Amino acid sequence: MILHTVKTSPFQTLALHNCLNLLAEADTLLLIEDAVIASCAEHADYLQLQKISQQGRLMVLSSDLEARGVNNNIGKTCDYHDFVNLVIKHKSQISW
Amino acid sequence: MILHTVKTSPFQTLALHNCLNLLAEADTLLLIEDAVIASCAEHADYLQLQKISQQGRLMVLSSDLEARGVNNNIGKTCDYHDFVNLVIKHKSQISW
Amino acid sequence: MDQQKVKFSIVVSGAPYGSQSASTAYQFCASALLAGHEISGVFFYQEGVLNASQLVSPATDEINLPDFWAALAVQYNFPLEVCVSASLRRGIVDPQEAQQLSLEQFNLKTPFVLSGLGQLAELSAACDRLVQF
Amino acid sequence: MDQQKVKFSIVVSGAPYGSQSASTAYQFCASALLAGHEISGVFFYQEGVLNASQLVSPATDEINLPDFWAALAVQYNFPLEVCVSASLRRGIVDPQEAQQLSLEQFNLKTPFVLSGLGQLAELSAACDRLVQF
Amino acid sequence: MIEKKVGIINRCLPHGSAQGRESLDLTLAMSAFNESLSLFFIGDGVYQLVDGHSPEETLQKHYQPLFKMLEMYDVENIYVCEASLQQRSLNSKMLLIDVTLLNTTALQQQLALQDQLLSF
Amino acid sequence: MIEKKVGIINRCLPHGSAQGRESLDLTLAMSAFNESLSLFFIGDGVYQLVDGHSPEETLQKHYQPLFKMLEMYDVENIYVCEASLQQRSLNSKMLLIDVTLLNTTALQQQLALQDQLLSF
Repeated sequence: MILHTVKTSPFQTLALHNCLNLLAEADTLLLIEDAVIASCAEHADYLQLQKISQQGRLMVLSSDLEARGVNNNIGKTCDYHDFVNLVIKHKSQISW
Repeated sequence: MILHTVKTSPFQTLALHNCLNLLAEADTLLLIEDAVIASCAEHADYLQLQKISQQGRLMVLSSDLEARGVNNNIGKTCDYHDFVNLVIKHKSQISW
Repeated sequence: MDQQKVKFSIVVSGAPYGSQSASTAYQFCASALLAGHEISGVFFYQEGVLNASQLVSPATDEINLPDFWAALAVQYNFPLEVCVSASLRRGIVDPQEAQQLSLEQFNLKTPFVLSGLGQLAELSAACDRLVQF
Repeated sequence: MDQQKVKFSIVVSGAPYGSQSASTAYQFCASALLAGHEISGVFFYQEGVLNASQLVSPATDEINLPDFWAALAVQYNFPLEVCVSASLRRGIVDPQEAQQLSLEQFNLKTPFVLSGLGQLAELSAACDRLVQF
Repeated sequence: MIEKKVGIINRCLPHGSAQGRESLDLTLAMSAFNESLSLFFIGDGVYQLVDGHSPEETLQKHYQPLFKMLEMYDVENIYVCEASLQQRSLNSKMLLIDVTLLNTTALQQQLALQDQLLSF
Repeated sequence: MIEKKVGIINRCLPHGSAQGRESLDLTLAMSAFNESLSLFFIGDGVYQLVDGHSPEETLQKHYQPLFKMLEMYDVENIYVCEASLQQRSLNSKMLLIDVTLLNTTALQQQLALQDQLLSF
C-alpha cells in the first residue's frame, strides 16, 4: 500500500501520467499543489483518474483547490489532518 | 521569426508539446539540456518533430547530447557558436 | 494506528520560495503535531537546504518560512538537519564551515544544523513513517 | 547581421546548482563574447539570484558558477544585475540591505549588484537581442 | 528610437510556483519604463486570471488582486489563449479582468510582432 | 529491530537537474548505515545508467563513474524498468552496470515491499 502524492499539473508535466503507470490496486493517489487541477479539467489521463476516483482511491487537497479558485469534479477532498492520516494508513509514500 | 528553446524531456514535461502547438511556420526549434532526448527516442510528439526536422527547423545542442551519452536521430546538431547565431538570426526567443 | 502516536521523519527537497513544496511540508508537520503525533526530525536536502538561510527576508505581508520552521522546531523540540554537502554547493554555510573555507560571512539560521547524510539514515531508522516533499 | 557585432542582454532564471539553465546561460555568454559580440548586461531573476552568492562552495572537482560569472563580467566589463526583491525573498543580501534589515551577515558577491526591475527595462531597451535562460 | 515591443508570457498555475507572481511583479515594474508591453496567458497560465484565488492556507502570497492594477498602469494588451480556456472548461466571464481572446493563429501573429519575449 | 527496506527511485535524466547526482550521493552515504537499500530506475531515470556520459562542456559534474562504486558498497538490488528502456530504444547492454530488469507488475511488487521510498 503506497500513497502517491502528485504535485504538478497534467497540462505541464507527465508526473501524473507516469504515476498512473505504476499505481497498484492497493495504492492511493493524493493530488496536491498544482496537481489538484487534474481533478477539475479534462486532460489526457482524466478517464483513468475518474476510474480511480470511482474506486475511492483519489484524494484532493482542499486548500490547494481554494488557493487556485477551483472546485474538483472527481476525487474526495481532504485537509492536512486527513493527509497525515493517509500517510499513517499507507506503508510508504512516493512523491512525484 | 521566433527561436523556441526547449530544455525539458518530452517524457517528463509537456513543454515541447505546448511549444509545438504555438510554433509558427517561420519559427525554429532548438533542443537544449534534457530536451535533446526528444531527438533520440520516440515519444508522443516525435512524428511532428520529425516533420519540423525535415523542414530544416530543428536544431539540437551537441554538448547536451554528449553529456547524456546519446546521439540524435533527427534534427541538426549545433554548438554554442551556432546557438548565438540562431539568436541573432531570429527576432525574438521563447524559453520553454 | 489512526489513534496512536506516530513518529514522522520528513524530507524537504524544495526551496522556501519559488516552489510550494516546502510550505506544504511545513503545513503537514504542523498538522501532524497538532494531532498529537511526533516529528523525529526534518531533513533538508537538494533545494530544501535553502530553508535554513537566516538571510531570507520577504516583504512584511509574506510569511518567512525559515522563521516558521525554527519556531515549530523549538516549540515541539525536534531537530532541523541540513545536508552539509548539498548546502555548501548552494551557499548555505555555518560559522565553522565559513572558517574552514576562509569565508568571512555565514548564513545558517538557528536552530538548523548542518549534518551528513548519515543523519538521514538515522531519521529513516527512527521513524514510523518517512514523508518526502 | 551574422558578421556584425550584436549587443545581447541575458536573463538568468535558474539557480547555479540543481538545474542546468544557469550553466547554459554562462556558456552562451562566453561563446557570444568569444565571437566578438557584446553583453550589455546579465539580469538575474527568480532562482537566478542565487548565482550571486559569495557563499557557494562546491567541491574542488566542481565548477563554481558565481566565480565564473564574476570573472567573465570583469574580463569583458559588463554588469551583473540582481533583482533586489527576488533576492531578499531568497536570502541574497548586500551589506546595505543587511544594515537596513538589521541582519548581521550578508552574502552578495562582488561584482554582482542588487538592482530594481527598472534595470531589466534598461537592458531590454539597450540590446539587439534579449535571451532568457 | 522606437520603443521595443515586449511580450510577457504566462504559462503556469498560480501558487505551485512563484512564476505567476514574479511575472506580474516584472510587468508592473517594467510598465513604468515601457509602454509597449503585451501580456499573454496560455496553457495553465489562464488560471492566473480565474477569479477567486484564496491561497492563505497554503502560506502563499495572495497576489491576484494586483492584476487589477494593470489597467491603472496602462497595460492594456492582455491576450488570453481561447483554446486553453476551452480545454479547461473555462470562459472569459470567469476571469478577474477584461482580456482579448485569441485563437492559435492570432496568438502566433501577436507573438511574432513582439521584439522581445519573456516567459514565466 | 529489523532493518527498514528503503527504496530509492530515480526518474530524471542526468545533468539537466542535480536529481541523479544527489540521489547517488544519498545512496552511497546511506549504504553505510542500511544494508537493505534498493535502487529503482524508471522513466528517464534509465538514462542515468546509459554508458558514455561526457558532461564536461556543460559544466556539470561527471558523476557517472561513481555508479561503479555501488557494488563495492554492497548495493546490489538495482532494478530497471524494462518498459522504460524499450520505449527509449535502449537495452541493458548499453548500461554501465549490471541490473535486474523488471516488468511493470514486478516493479509494482518490489515497490510495495519497501518500507520507505525516496524519489529523485
